[in-house]
Amino acid sequence: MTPEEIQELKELIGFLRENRIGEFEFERGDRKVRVKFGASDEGTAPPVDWARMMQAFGAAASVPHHNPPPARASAVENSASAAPAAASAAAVPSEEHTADLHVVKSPIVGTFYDSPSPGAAPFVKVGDTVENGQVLCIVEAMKLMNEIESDAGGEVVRRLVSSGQPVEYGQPLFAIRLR
Amino acid sequence: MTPEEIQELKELIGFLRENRIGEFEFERGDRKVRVKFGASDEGTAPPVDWARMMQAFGAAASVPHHNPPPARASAVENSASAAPAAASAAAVPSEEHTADLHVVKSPIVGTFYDSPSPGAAPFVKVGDTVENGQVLCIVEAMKLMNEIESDAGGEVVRRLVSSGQPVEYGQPLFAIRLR
Amino acid sequence: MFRKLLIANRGEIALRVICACKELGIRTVAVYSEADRNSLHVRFADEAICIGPPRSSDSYLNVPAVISAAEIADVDAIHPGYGLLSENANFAEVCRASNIKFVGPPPEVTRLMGEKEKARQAMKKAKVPILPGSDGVLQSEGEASDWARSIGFPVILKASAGGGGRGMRVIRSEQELPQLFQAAQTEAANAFGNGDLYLEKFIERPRHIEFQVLADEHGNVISLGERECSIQRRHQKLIEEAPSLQMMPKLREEMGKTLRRCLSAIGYQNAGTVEFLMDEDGKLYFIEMNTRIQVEHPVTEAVTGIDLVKAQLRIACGEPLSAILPEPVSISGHAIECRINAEHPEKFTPSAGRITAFNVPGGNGVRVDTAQYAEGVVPPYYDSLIAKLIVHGKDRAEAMARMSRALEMFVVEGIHTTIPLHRRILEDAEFRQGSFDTKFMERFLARFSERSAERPGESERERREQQLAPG
Amino acid sequence: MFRKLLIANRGEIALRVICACKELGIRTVAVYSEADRNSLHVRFADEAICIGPPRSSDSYLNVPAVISAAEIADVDAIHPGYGLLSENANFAEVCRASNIKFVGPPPEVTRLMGEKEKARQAMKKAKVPILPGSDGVLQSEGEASDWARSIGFPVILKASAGGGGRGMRVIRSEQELPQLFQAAQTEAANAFGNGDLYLEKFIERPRHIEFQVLADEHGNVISLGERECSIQRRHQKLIEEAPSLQMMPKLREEMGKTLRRCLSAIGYQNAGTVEFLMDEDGKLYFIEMNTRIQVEHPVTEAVTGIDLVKAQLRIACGEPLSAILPEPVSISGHAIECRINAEHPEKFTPSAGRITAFNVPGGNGVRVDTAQYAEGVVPPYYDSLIAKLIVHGKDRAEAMARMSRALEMFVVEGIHTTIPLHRRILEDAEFRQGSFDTKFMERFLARFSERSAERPGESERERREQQLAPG
Repeated sequence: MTPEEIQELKELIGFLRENRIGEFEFERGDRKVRVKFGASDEGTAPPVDWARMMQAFGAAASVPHHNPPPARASAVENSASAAPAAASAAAVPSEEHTADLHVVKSPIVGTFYDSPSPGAAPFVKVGDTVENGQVLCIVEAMKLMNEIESDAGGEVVRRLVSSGQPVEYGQPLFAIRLR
Repeated sequence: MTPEEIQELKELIGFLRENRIGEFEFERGDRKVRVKFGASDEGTAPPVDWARMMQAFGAAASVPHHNPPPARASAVENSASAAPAAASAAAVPSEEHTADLHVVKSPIVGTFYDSPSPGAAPFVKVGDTVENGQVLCIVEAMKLMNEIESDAGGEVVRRLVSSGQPVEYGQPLFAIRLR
Repeated sequence: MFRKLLIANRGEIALRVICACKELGIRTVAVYSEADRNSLHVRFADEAICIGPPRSSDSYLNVPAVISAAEIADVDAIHPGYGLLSENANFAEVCRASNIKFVGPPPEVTRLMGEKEKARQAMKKAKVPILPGSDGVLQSEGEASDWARSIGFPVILKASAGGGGRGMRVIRSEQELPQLFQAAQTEAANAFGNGDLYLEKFIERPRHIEFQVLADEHGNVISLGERECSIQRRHQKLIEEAPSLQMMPKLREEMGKTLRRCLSAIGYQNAGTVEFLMDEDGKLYFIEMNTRIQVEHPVTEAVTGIDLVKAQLRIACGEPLSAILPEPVSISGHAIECRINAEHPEKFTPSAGRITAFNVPGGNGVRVDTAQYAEGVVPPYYDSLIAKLIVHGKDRAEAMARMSRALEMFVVEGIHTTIPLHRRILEDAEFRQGSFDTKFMERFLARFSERSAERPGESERERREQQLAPG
Repeated sequence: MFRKLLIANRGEIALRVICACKELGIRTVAVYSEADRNSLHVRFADEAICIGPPRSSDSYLNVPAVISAAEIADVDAIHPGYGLLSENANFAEVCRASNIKFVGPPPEVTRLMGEKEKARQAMKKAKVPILPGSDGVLQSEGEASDWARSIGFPVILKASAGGGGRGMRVIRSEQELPQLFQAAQTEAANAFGNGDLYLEKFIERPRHIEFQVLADEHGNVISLGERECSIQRRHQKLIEEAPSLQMMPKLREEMGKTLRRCLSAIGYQNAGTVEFLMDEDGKLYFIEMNTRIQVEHPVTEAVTGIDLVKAQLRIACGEPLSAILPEPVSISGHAIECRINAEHPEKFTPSAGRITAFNVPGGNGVRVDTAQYAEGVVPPYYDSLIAKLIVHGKDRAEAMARMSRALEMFVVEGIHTTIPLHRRILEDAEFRQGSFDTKFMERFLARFSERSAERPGESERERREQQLAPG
């Protein structure tokens, strides 16, 4: 382990102790950490700040299944036209503070449309404020137009697919800054 | 393990103890560390016996190529009679302090004999003091009797194969405590 | 040939179809659930689309999701593999309505074969032998006696409402009949509130024999011989072979002609398997037809040299059998397949998890079909088949020796597999002799528990060996 | 059959022999150097003995160490594999003296075939065609002219003392001869201080064709047809096929008869390979004989269904060919082998090291012979062959399609391999057409560097793809 890693580990363990974690496992790529604390040392257990912890450790962990496996990246590259842009998950704005961002994902496979009909105004634009339950877009599947509602309220900060683009199950569609 | 690694490990363990970790695993690439502390010792922590620990960790490290791969163990098990006891490396006295022990290995494949002829007195016995270059045994290969000389001087503390037993290249024959 | 094809399946069969497509120059589209994101079928397809969460019902069995994926990927055809949607006539109909070629028979034929009694009658009409029995419910002991005499003893009485063995009686002679009829009727009435009985020929030691067929879209049908699938546990096949030791060339040829006539009349298309029971005298009785590629198709591929999945694709493209199989089919050598399941080899409990080491055997006459790999994960949501190990030898003795050494060299760590079970079966005298039947596994497992009781250390050692084996 | 056998080799061929032994019920003893302690041949043999440090000369080529290992392990026989001690007649003699059966021909025959000129004369005597040439040094321009006329143009003049192309002249007609003879003589004299010349038939575009033979210990010999091995770089074969597109059944049969007669006369025993050059007219000329199993033996196994290594062992046990090959040999389908070397696919520099991911292709018609695995190490001490990928298809087109998809699915990480090179060769129009010769790789590599110069990004992308590929 490098000195930096040891430092990280110390911080992690301090954090785990503070939060009275009993066991902890973390894995990313070829790095794995597993910690199990000894039998209870008495004292009160403050609530765990899971959100902070997840942020510390896991940009990846927050939307883990949108990281295409390495091979998919090249497969998509080979077939950029027709394949749904599975790799577009990478477009989730990682440089922004993602903690208060909510990602609306496609619940079905199909074709994404941003407006109710060709030429009509889009359901929502970046900068709009949307309510929980408000229609954000349409995903067409088997000739059916499925309205996709927002599952959170807030400001639309990013639209992640373009109109007419195929989307797969779970593909991020919008990033919304929670109120 | 390198001295640096040992130092790192010491620090790690101290830190884990301080924090009353019960179990710890860390893995990166082909490096793995797993630590599990014994049943809770409330109270003072006796100093860790590093020498002992190194032995536990590093019997393998000291003569790495004599650890048969796992499968060999079963192969040897299946064929205890004829196969040279590759597993006999395990017989290197791990409970003793190996730091000042020198292992004389067989430079050739063949059959080990402890004496110049059947019924004769053995070349050396456990407890004897031997000189560098002194004949320790014979390894017969292709009907030729090859005298094996000691490549160190000291006290013979262990004979690791029995007379008439087949030995492979590099197989430990004697352990000698260096003067 | 198709330009682009979607594989509506996962695991080894999805990869098998991808291999066939690559060899035919067809672009491939994989679909996958969230649990299969790192699967090899996703890895090796040209494109891949996530269609839903892990549960099959929400992903691989979700017809709108699969069709929608096919539409956005703009494919010409869908290969359903086996299981999942492969025998779902509605799915085949939706494919047709969506103008996507379904690689399989028309939905009408799938539907017919899916209704067991209709299928039986269709086969009977075409003179395919079916298990003789009473036409529906027996009105009296006398009628039972008449049927039994015409069918020949032994026969078995079964409760129409029944199941679980209650109301069932094997009758071995005319004299036994009156008493056993009464007993069965009473038992059925007590158990199910309905004493109706029917009667069938009883086969003491049946073998499971099935015929592989190919039918093009121009009315031509060919049989590629049989597979022996009697090594089953709870109706799950464990080991399959081709050819069957019990099959005489004359019977094989006759059955080929019969199936050809029958399936042509039914309008069958694409690959299919006709399953039979074989009685102690070597007579065959139709059970059912599977209207898809089978798990065990590689043993037929090994002994005939025909690539069945490529044949499926070419048939679905409209090619005639005469172009696909220009030469007469001949059976050469002997092939055996072991299904390697992620299960405990003695308790048969599923063993999902991460595979830490995966070393497949290779060399002469050995084929492995798998979508698993070192660091791969066996998800708990799907069936437990992780690999098929197929060997081909000049005769059964060579095939068995080859299978034994291949099993010995197949290393899987991190999960339990049935490899140790297969190794023991391959050492079993009854299996080696080849004169087994569908009750084999019951006898084998009984023998094994006896042996384990005698030598309690053994299975422990085997288990340890398996764990020790390095990658 | 032998009770116990020692394999005096390493890598894939050691594992290949172990597989054959396991299938025949022979116990196996591996020998290994310290560098191979974790090798699969050590892992899968019943016993294993370390015989020396990494360098071959101190371990695998150390005759006393190997024999001593055989003695302490008490084996009946030694299989030498290929390379290493396999064509060392002294080793075979020591085996005989030690009362251990050497699986191969008697040392006398190995020695005869090892002396190229003697082998040529033995073959010539038995009417096997050899490359025609002058009997020794040409005394004059006139003698050269006489020989050239009798052999037929073109011919090539070579310096007796020579090498490196100096003193060499291709002569295409009688008229050219006087001038070129003088030029060659002067050049040879200047270069080597010796102007002696000899003359041989010149083949512009030779193919490398070899015949696989088996001979028992009772004087029976059989030819199993030919292999096409023209895809070579610096005399190292890269891709082998069977059958050769250039071989007419009539010539194959004739050669079979000739070899049978010839090898029977010589007293040949066990497996062997007779190598020929084929000229543009399809005529064959003997080059040399390899008195051992070849790297590329699996392509013959694929098209004949005969297990050559098992045949070797049975022959060495004294079995007659009539028992080993009860049925007439026939060639079915087409097989291709790619040698996967641990080398940079463009620079051909060896690439030793730890393999981090290793996923072998499987499925229909694919065979992999390898002793490598994930986390295995390619030591720098030995040859760079890490795997042989063999495919079998109903014809060459199917075999090529299968090879392409298998190469695509063969994932090796951590070291460089020739997989990307093979993929490119499989896409090459000249290769696909099949009308190549031993100069193919020169032309191919020239074409490739031209293309790379035009599109400099390409090889970079390929390299990146290879690195990206996951396990």
